[in-house]
Amino acid sequence: MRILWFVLSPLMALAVGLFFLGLSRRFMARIQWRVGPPLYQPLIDILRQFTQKSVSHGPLFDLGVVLSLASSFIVVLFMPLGGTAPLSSSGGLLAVLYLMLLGPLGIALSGGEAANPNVSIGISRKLILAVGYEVPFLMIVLALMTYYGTISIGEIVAAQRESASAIASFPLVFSGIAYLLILPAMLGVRPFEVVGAAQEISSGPAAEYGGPYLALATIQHGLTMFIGISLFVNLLWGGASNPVVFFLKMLVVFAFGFWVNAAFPRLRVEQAVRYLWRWPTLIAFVGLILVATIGR
Amino acid sequence: MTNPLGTRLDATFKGVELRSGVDGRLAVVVPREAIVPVLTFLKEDGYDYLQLISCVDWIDRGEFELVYLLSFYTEDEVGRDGGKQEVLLKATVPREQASAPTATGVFAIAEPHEREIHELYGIHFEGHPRLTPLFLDRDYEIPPFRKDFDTKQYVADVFDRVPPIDEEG
Amino acid sequence: MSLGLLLIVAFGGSLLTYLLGKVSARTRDAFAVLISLALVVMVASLYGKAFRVPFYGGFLGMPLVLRIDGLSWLFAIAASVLGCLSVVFSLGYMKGKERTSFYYSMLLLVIAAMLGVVLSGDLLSLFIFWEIMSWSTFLLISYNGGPALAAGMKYFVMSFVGSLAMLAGVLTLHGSFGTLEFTGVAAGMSSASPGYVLAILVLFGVAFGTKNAIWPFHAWLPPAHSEAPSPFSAVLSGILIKMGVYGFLLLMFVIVGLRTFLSLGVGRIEFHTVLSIIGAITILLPTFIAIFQNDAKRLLAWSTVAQAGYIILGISFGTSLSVAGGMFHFLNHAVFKALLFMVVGAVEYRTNGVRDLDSLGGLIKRMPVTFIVAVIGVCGLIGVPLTNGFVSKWLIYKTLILERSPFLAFAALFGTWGTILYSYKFLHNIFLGQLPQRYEDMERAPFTMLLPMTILSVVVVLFGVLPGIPLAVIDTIGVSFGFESLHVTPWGIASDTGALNTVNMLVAALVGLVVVWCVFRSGARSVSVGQADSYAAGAAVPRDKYQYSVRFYAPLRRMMAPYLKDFVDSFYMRLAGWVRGLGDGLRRIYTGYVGDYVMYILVFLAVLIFVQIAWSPW
Amino acid sequence: MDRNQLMKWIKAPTKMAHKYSLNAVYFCTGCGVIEVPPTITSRWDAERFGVVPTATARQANLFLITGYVSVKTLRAIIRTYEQMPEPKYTVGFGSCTINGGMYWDSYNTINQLDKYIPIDGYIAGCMPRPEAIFVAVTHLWTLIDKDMADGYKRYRKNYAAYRANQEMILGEMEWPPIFQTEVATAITEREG
Amino acid sequence: MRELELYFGPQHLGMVGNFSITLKVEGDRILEATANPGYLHRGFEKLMEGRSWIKNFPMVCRINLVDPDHMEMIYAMGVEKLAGIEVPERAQFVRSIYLELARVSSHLFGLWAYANMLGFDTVSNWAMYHRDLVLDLFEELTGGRVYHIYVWPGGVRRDFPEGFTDRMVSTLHSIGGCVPDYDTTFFNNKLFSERARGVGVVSREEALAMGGVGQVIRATGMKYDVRKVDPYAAYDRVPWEVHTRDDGDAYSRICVVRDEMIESVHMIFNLIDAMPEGDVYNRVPNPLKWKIPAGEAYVRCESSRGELGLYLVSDGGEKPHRVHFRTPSYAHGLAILEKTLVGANIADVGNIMMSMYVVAPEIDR
Repeated sequence: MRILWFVLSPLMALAVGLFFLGLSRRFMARIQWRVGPPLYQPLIDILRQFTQKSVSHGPLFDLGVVLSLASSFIVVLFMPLGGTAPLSSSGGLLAVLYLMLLGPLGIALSGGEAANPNVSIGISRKLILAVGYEVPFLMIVLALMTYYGTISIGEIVAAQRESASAIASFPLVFSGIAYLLILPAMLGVRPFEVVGAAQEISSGPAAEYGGPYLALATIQHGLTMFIGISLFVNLLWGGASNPVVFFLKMLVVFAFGFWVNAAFPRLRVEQAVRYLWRWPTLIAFVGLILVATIGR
Repeated sequence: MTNPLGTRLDATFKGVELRSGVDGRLAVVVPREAIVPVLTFLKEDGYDYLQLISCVDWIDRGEFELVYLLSFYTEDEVGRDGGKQEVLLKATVPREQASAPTATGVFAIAEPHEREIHELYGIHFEGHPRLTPLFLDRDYEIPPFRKDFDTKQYVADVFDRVPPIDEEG
Repeated sequence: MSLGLLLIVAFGGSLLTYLLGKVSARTRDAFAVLISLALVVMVASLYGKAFRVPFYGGFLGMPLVLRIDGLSWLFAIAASVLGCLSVVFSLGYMKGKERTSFYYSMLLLVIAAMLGVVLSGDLLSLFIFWEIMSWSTFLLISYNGGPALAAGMKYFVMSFVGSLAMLAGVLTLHGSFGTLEFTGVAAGMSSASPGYVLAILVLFGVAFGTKNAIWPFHAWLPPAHSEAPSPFSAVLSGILIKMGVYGFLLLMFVIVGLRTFLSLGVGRIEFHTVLSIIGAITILLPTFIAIFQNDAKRLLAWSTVAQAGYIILGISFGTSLSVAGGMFHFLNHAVFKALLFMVVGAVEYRTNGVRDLDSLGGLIKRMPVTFIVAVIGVCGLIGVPLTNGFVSKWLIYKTLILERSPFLAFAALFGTWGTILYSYKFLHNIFLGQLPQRYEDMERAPFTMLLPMTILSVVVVLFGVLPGIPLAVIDTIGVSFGFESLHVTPWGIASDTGALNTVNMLVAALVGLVVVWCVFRSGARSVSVGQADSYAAGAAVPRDKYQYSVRFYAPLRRMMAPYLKDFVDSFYMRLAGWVRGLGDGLRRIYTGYVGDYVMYILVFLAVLIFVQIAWSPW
Repeated sequence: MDRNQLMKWIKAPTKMAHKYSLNAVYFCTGCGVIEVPPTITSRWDAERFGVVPTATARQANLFLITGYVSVKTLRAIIRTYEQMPEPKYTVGFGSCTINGGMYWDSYNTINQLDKYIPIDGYIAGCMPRPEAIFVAVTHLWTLIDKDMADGYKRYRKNYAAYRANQEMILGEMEWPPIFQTEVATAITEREG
Repeated sequence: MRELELYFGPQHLGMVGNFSITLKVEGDRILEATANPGYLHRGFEKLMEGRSWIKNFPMVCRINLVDPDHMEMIYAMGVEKLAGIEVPERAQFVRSIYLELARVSSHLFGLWAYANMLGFDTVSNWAMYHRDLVLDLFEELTGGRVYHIYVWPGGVRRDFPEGFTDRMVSTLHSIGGCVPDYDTTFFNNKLFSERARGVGVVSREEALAMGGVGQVIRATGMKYDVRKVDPYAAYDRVPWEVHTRDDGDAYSRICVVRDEMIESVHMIFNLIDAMPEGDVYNRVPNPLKWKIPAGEAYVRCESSRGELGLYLVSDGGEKPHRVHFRTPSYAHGLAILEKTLVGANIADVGNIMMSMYVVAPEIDR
């Protein structure tokens, strides 16, 4: 069974991630009084990019983007997607926290070799934004781990199945709200779309990517969405007993996290960080204090 | 000319020639050297808005005519009828060794205008901070806005001479 | 293998190196390498042994004792290996510099003194070796003169304060128990009053904390690290300041004892919690100061302060996992920080001493191997999975979370995010981006530099994939302290509340990388282009002017700068008048001749003896 | 999707992907660009057909050269075109790219764009309406289907001639030739 | 210390039009900005010297693609002044309505560009859609979507077609009905105002010293509008207001644009009500052999971005001797923008530039 999930969960993440990408374009189009592209448009784009003959700036340029995508897939292996996680006993949520940063880091290393300041500015923004949302995010995750007394995602899911899901229980409801508030920043959608700001720094880290590189970066973007949302479903919404329910739950969270994309302009990076360090941090902090003092 | 401004200009500067204006403007012709002092005088007199610096190539007379259009910012709804006349300042520059003093010290906006005239007419502005190319990428032997620059000939000489790509070859 | 012989070889080697330098530079170099290698072999042969031998019969009526056990072996092997690598690295780095004989002999002296510190079995010999270590360190820090001298002076002053505190502690202990041997003192401590133990802890804590540069005694470290010669910075940051950690471990778990240590406190404030909080502060503040440094070595120096915070947090939290994590992190930090300092050294060597992060860039094109080892070192520093830093940090986090200290865990985890920021800045500003024209025909780093760096980077990955190797050693030390065993497996930790299995991760990573790589290669082949063919909005790339590295984190800096004043340092600087007066006076003493320095050391020891005799009532 | 389309997808997925994912490089070369925003926004919504603007040339495969090309712009156009990954398609927009149009006698605009870079198709008119852009896109689909949108191959094949023409107008260019001509010929022969 | 030179344009998503700014950057602050125009230079003024007076009409509108109608108007005004041609009263009204429609369309384009700069796709899509509705009106009136060539010396080409006013009013009403939507999503959006307030501040003194016009100085509280100061067409026949803001930042400028758009629509309604019956066209001599007496003229009007001037010299021949346009973006794009960008954040380049509504072809000509 575990071997099966080894193959199944990356595929599911790939499919759902690309579906989310297509859905987000469609979703935006409808708000903007447009028809929008077909849902499978990202697939066409990726196929097209794969067959384009791009340029490479060096071995690291290739390796970084591969590393980024591979690490995203590995993170997926830590997630129970309505079943058991293939890598459930390999470091738990702490390892996930670390592996999640390998994605941007791979892109950063790869983009660094391109010798393009737009890329560097994008990466600097990405890291700053990450410091912004990591403050509340770490508080949320720590509150969860302290509350349930484990660092394993599987056990957190199991514990929620026994009682209520975390977002419906008393001290953790704060963490849930804070997570929803930072979700757009983690997904990188507007108003937090400072990293790939096309009108400011020419799509930032992706500025030198074309062809297969861009395809991989696009897939990685889809997986980032998938991971951000599935973490919420697993940690705070009790996971699911089968992949279908899991997918439906993800869809709801996606809609919630994505509607702001259409309704706000892009912020400057320090404004974004200032926002993230204000309300979401405060709420997450309250949650953490409650968990640390009251406990289970 | 019974214009008070004109009288004062006449009294202050030598060689100032007043002409009947262009639709209500006071046209002042000054020698090349007096451009900056007269502009300074006019700016202190309330003409704080340099609308345009233009240049006309009178090839028959063998000279360029620099034209400074001066106006003033007003919130008055009938600014023109308030009694204040707008000024059109003219100075001539010979076509050979064309140069003129820069007005950037008086009006900041003169900078791009003079750069443009330098590029398109080849008039050198003494003391201009950056007379670098503004619009053009190629070097032209005759500055393109001079009347003796024939664009049709130029196009035939340069662009039309580029051969089409022989797809078979 | 006799411990005495080991020390004689170490100290004698140092002296002989200096003398050989008068004869021939090449012989001296070979001899220095040989000595340091011999030390490694000798220390390695002591693995698993535990015994004590009297070294010198009656120094003021007190026997000087040497001893070895798991703890001292761990530190001794780290010191000797790093020392050896640093000597090898120096071969290239010091080429063409002046006073090289002095440098090598001092470097070996520092190594010998460190070995003496960890091998000494009583507090008096510990103190003597400690002083030799401090003084020779000072001489090496101020080796370059100029700002280095000022940095050395700062180090000296703070070290002096630490030494005084330690001396007071030693004398107090002697007065109370009449012996300075560890076992004897430990026996006495178990029956002492808590207030007395606390006082001793604070006295020694000042000494060890100063050496280890924990907040608020860190002020000497950044200038000292950045001004010292790079190979010595590696030793300094990698192992020398970790002598403070050794001291803490010795004090807490050998002399005071685990149970006493954990129950110590005033009212509800527990001493070890206070120390943990100091550790957490030591993580957070320096990390965010490091982000905004422009000098590569100063950045690493601040990072050293921050990483020392992890170690202190780990060992003072006092659970079996956290102490193991702390000790493991000490080992890891020694490896990757030495590696990173060597990387800077190699860059400095090839660019004629440029280590300003704002003016480098693109060196990956010229120093690819150096870049690869730098990436590995940085990954270890961040704690990327499958490098050694991950395992030690994981141990610390896990125990912090499970012991319900989420705020300390937050500090540790958030510190890691800061680490990512400055690590990437370090990598990017040196190696990535556009290559300046003046470095376009630079050569690779020489072999004597690449070798130590490569060895260290292999260790980083090895300990990351198979953490069981060092953890087995550390576990036995932990057990000897009285902790329960960790259930170490070759690939991590087996536990009910979240296990660690690095081999699983390795397999997943390899499979993932291979699959993604295959997918990637199945796409259209790309064309290799140089750096000049880059997107520049339709224009050609401007040479030398297409690199974003100055004020890399400018938005963050604007937000955080007001809160990141190093107020501890400014506090010390308020004492500047006094310190400078003292420093000026001392500088006049330093004539630059080794003989004089040796004489000063002897004079100091004489003063020590006098003090001992004069205060004999204790 | 009708059966015909499905068969095409099965037979030549690459070609179909190129057809339905035309990402245009965003470069307002001339006044034709005024009709690009309406094309990509609500009224005409080119994203239905996969036509979206991209930020940099690296990510694009369609180059809409929207109108007259001054000498300064030509430099940027060549740079941008050469940075696009192959296969890439160019569409000349408006009469100015065909023969200079209204600016046939201007001293600063080149008259025939296809002397300098290969063009796969032209849209006539001044200003072409958004509908014309769609006609061009559908026409480009046909060309791709028939392998006739081969501008990038022609560029590689005749690179020496193109480069010579470019240097005639621009003088010395700041970047070296992107193809060694022999190499380019060899690649062309190998791939057919 | 390594300098960073960042190119903002021409091939840049943040650049509307073919224009380039070279930024010298330290961190994310701009130390020095150099405008680099000329990508669209066609030498219009030279080309017009080679074409007869009437043939220049198709030419002149192409100088500015977002607002070609004011270009036609200014040229027609110049020719009329030199040749001494009277314009019938009804034609003045028709011209005013036509120009105000053009202003609405141009401002909507500016709104598109500005919202696009901030990544606000939703609003930019709406604005572009509404602009298209206005373009439909133009198409019905003149036959062209973008370039209309409707204003003619001596009047306009043709009168309004049957029922055109009703359709125009209903279209404008439907756009006006969306103003509350724009307000809630855009102008009153807290994040938007955070992004735009205090950015790109141009003080009144700076603006006046560097020849600023239009929204740039109206956003500093200066009530300067050529339609009031030097009225032309039928602007002095109906009541209307000049809208100003006081802060001089990007937010004020874009709000001035919004207010002006609404004012224009009101003005159109007033003009329709006051419009007299009569001819819209006075005959001019045979345009192919038309000689205009020697002389010179400077005329000006208020285009959608500020004061637009034309200096026209005739030597008595069939062709103009010298044509020189004084375009609003010239001062804004070359002088004020360079000054304002110094010290700004690199994230705000497009923001500042499009709040001044710099249109590149106007600068290059």
